[in-house]
Parts: sequence; C-alpha cells; structure tokens
Amino acid sequence: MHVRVQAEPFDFGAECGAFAAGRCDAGAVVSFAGIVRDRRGGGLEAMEIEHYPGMTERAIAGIAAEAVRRWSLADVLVIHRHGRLPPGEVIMMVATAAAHRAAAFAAAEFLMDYLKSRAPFWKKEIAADGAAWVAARDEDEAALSRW
Amino acid sequence: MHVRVQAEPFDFGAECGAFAAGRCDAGAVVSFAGIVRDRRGGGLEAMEIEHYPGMTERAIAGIAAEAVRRWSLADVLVIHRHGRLPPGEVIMMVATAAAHRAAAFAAAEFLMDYLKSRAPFWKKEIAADGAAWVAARDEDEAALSRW
Amino acid sequence: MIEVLYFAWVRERVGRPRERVETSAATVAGLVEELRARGEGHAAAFADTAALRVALDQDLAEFDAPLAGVREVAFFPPMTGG
Amino acid sequence: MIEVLYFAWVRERVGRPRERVETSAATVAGLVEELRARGEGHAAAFADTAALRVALDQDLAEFDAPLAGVREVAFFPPMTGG
Repeated sequence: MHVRVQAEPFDFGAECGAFAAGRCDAGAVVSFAGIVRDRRGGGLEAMEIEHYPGMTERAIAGIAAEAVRRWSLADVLVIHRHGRLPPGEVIMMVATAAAHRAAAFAAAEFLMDYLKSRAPFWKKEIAADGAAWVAARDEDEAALSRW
Repeated sequence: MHVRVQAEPFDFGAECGAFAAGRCDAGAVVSFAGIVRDRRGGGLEAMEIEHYPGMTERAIAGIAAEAVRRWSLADVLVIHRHGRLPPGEVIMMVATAAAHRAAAFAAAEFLMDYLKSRAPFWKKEIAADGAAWVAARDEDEAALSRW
Repeated sequence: MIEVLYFAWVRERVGRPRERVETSAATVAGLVEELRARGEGHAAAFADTAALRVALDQDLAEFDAPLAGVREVAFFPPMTGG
Repeated sequence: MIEVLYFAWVRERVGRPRERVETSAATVAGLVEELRARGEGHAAAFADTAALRVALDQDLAEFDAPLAGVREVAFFPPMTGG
C-alpha cells in the first residue's frame, strides 16, 4: 500500500508501468487518473488545490486500508497532488492490483468515491476573470452510499 | 477510438501516459491491464493466446463502438496481444477518457466484460507438466447481463 | 463451398485449422451433422455443441442459423480473452 | 487552548488559516457560537453550518460532538478531491 501526497508533478504513465511490472500474483491492474479539466472550454488558467497536511495522509491511508479490508488486493497506490496545476495536468491517480478484474475495478472505484468526498482537498478554479471554489457535487456524496 | 491486435509486446505505462497526456477535454482516465498470472503459484511457463484474425479486430471495434454509443467518451483505446507470453507480461489493456469518472469506469468495465467473452481469443496455459486450455468462467458470462 | 475454421481445442481435436466443405446443409446444425461424420476427430470436436460457439462470416451466430450465402463458418469454444 | 484551522472559503472568509482559541464550549456547536461572535468574517464563515464540515484531531466529526480532550478543530467546506 503506497500513499503519496505531494506538490511535485508525477509521471502517470511511469507510475502505471511500474505498478503493473512483473506481477505474477495479480492478473488485473486498474488505474485512474484525475486530470485538470477546463470545464468552460478555454479560459481556465489553473486549478489550485488546497489540502489539510496531516489529515490528508491519514484520511487517504484509512480509505486505502478499508479497500484492502474489503477486497483481496495484491497492491494499492494513491498519489494526490496539491498546489497550482495547469489544465491537462494529472491531479491524482489510484491503481489497484488483484487476481481478478472485478475486485480491481471495485476497489479503484471505491477509492475514488471516498477520496472525492472524504479526503481533505479543495479545488479552486483560477481564470482570467476571477477565481471560484469548485462546489461538491451531490452525486459524489450519493456515490458513497453504494459501498 | 484506437484498436490494436498484435503479437508484439507493448509498453503499458507508455500507453497510459500517452493516452492521458494533455487532455483538457476529459477529467477522468481509467485504464485496465490484463497480466499473465501464474494461477498455480509457479510452474507456468507461458500463456499461449490464439485468436481469429479478421474477426478479432471486427469484434473489438464493434464492442468499442458500442461503448462510445452508450457513454460520452473523449477517447477509447484497446490493445490485445496474441501468441506466446511469459508470466507477468501484459496481455491486453483498455483505456477510456471521459469528463467524469463514472462514465470512464463504466465504459472500461463494459469493454472488459465484452472482450472477455465476445472477442475471439482463447488462452492456453503451458506448464512443464503439460498444457491446458483455460475454461471460460460462468461469472464472466454472467457479467454481461448487467449491461 | 464453405470455408470452415476451427480454433483452440476444436482445432486440436479436428486436427486442422480449416477445411473447405461442400455442403447442402440448410443450417449450422445440419453442417455440424455432416462434419461429425467425417471421422473420429470431428466427432470428438462436435460431441457436445453446447460447449461450442459458432461464427458466420465473422459474426457470432446460433446453431439454428441458416447457411444460405455464408462463405466462412468458424467453430470454437467459449472465448477467454481479456 | 484549542487550535482552530480553516480551509478553502472558510479560511478566506475568516481571513486567516488558523488561530488559538480559549474556549469552555462543550461541543463543536458551542465553539461555533463563540467563533461567530468574533467578527464579521467569522460570522460570514459560520453563517450556515449545514454547508460546513468539521474535523476533530484530524478525524471527521459531527457538530454535536464533545470537545473534551480535543486539541485541533478544523472547519472547511465539503471536500472536492480526486
């Protein structure tokens, strides 16, 4: 189980490659990348990601431990950035490895649902005409009820 | 929509990186890698993957087109190898990109469920003490009914 | 003339990957009856058609599907891709 | 003395990321009442606690949770990670 919270960029492809490399124990690897998306179709200068140092690592580790408890996983990786990120940049990723794909997919979705709404990060969109905090989406909160 | 059926190895990490790179249109990228797993915990020499040239590409393209029809996807990638693969080697991958994670996850799972049971590939496990065709799993067939 | 293809253990039992077949069968099931009569290997391959899948001109089909106009028939076990 | 932390727009409205608070409040809700009285910024930040989340010593909690023994209280909007 690997959890990293960092300001520095990371190489999503390299992380996926390293995570999947030489696994004879797991037939299935699922990865997710969250990318800074320009929802307005141009005009977004950056996404500013604030976090709660200390609680962030603690919350993510707790969510990852719960995933390991629920599914038979060979490995879990979570990386989440904070600070100022330009459009197109990878904000965060999760990866899961399991014997079968159902567990790998379910665990990755579980991790994402909980990271979205239970890990202390807040996004602010910075545009030329102003800045605005991203509002939590009702469907993100609702997604937790399925687990 | 990109579909590749090939005997040659491919670099799963590099494919994930290239697929996610510079996307300002999609906030979510999901990838899956299927890896040659030694189910017996040692003794597997290789996985031999037979396919039906012509029908394979046709079936995968049809499955990918159905995914694009069902979900709003910015992009889809499917790569599937055939031939003789050692344990730990990546057999195949799918990747999906969408505005939101729910569509990216659902489309990736849909692609995997259909590729498992509707694309003409057959796996044979080659071990020192003999070779055996991998039997289709009932749960793989059952997984199709959820879509 | 129809091109008949075999894959995986169906190919191994029949002993060849493909053959050209002269048939007047109206359906896949009729063709299977004719193929069974070709010898022990064929009979073993087609012993239980419930364990088999069929594709007509590279599209999955049922065993009661008509053969009219079909150029390529393939028989194989349930697929195990991914 | 309790360390009180603010994040995102709560921090912006209060005008600072953290402050030390002397309190005898029994619960988070009691602390919120005291904080509201600290000025306009605080009042704006705590105008609608339904829009807020609270963590006690870095674990999510409810507003009726007791404060006894707590060293660090954080207030913030619903999280938007991932």
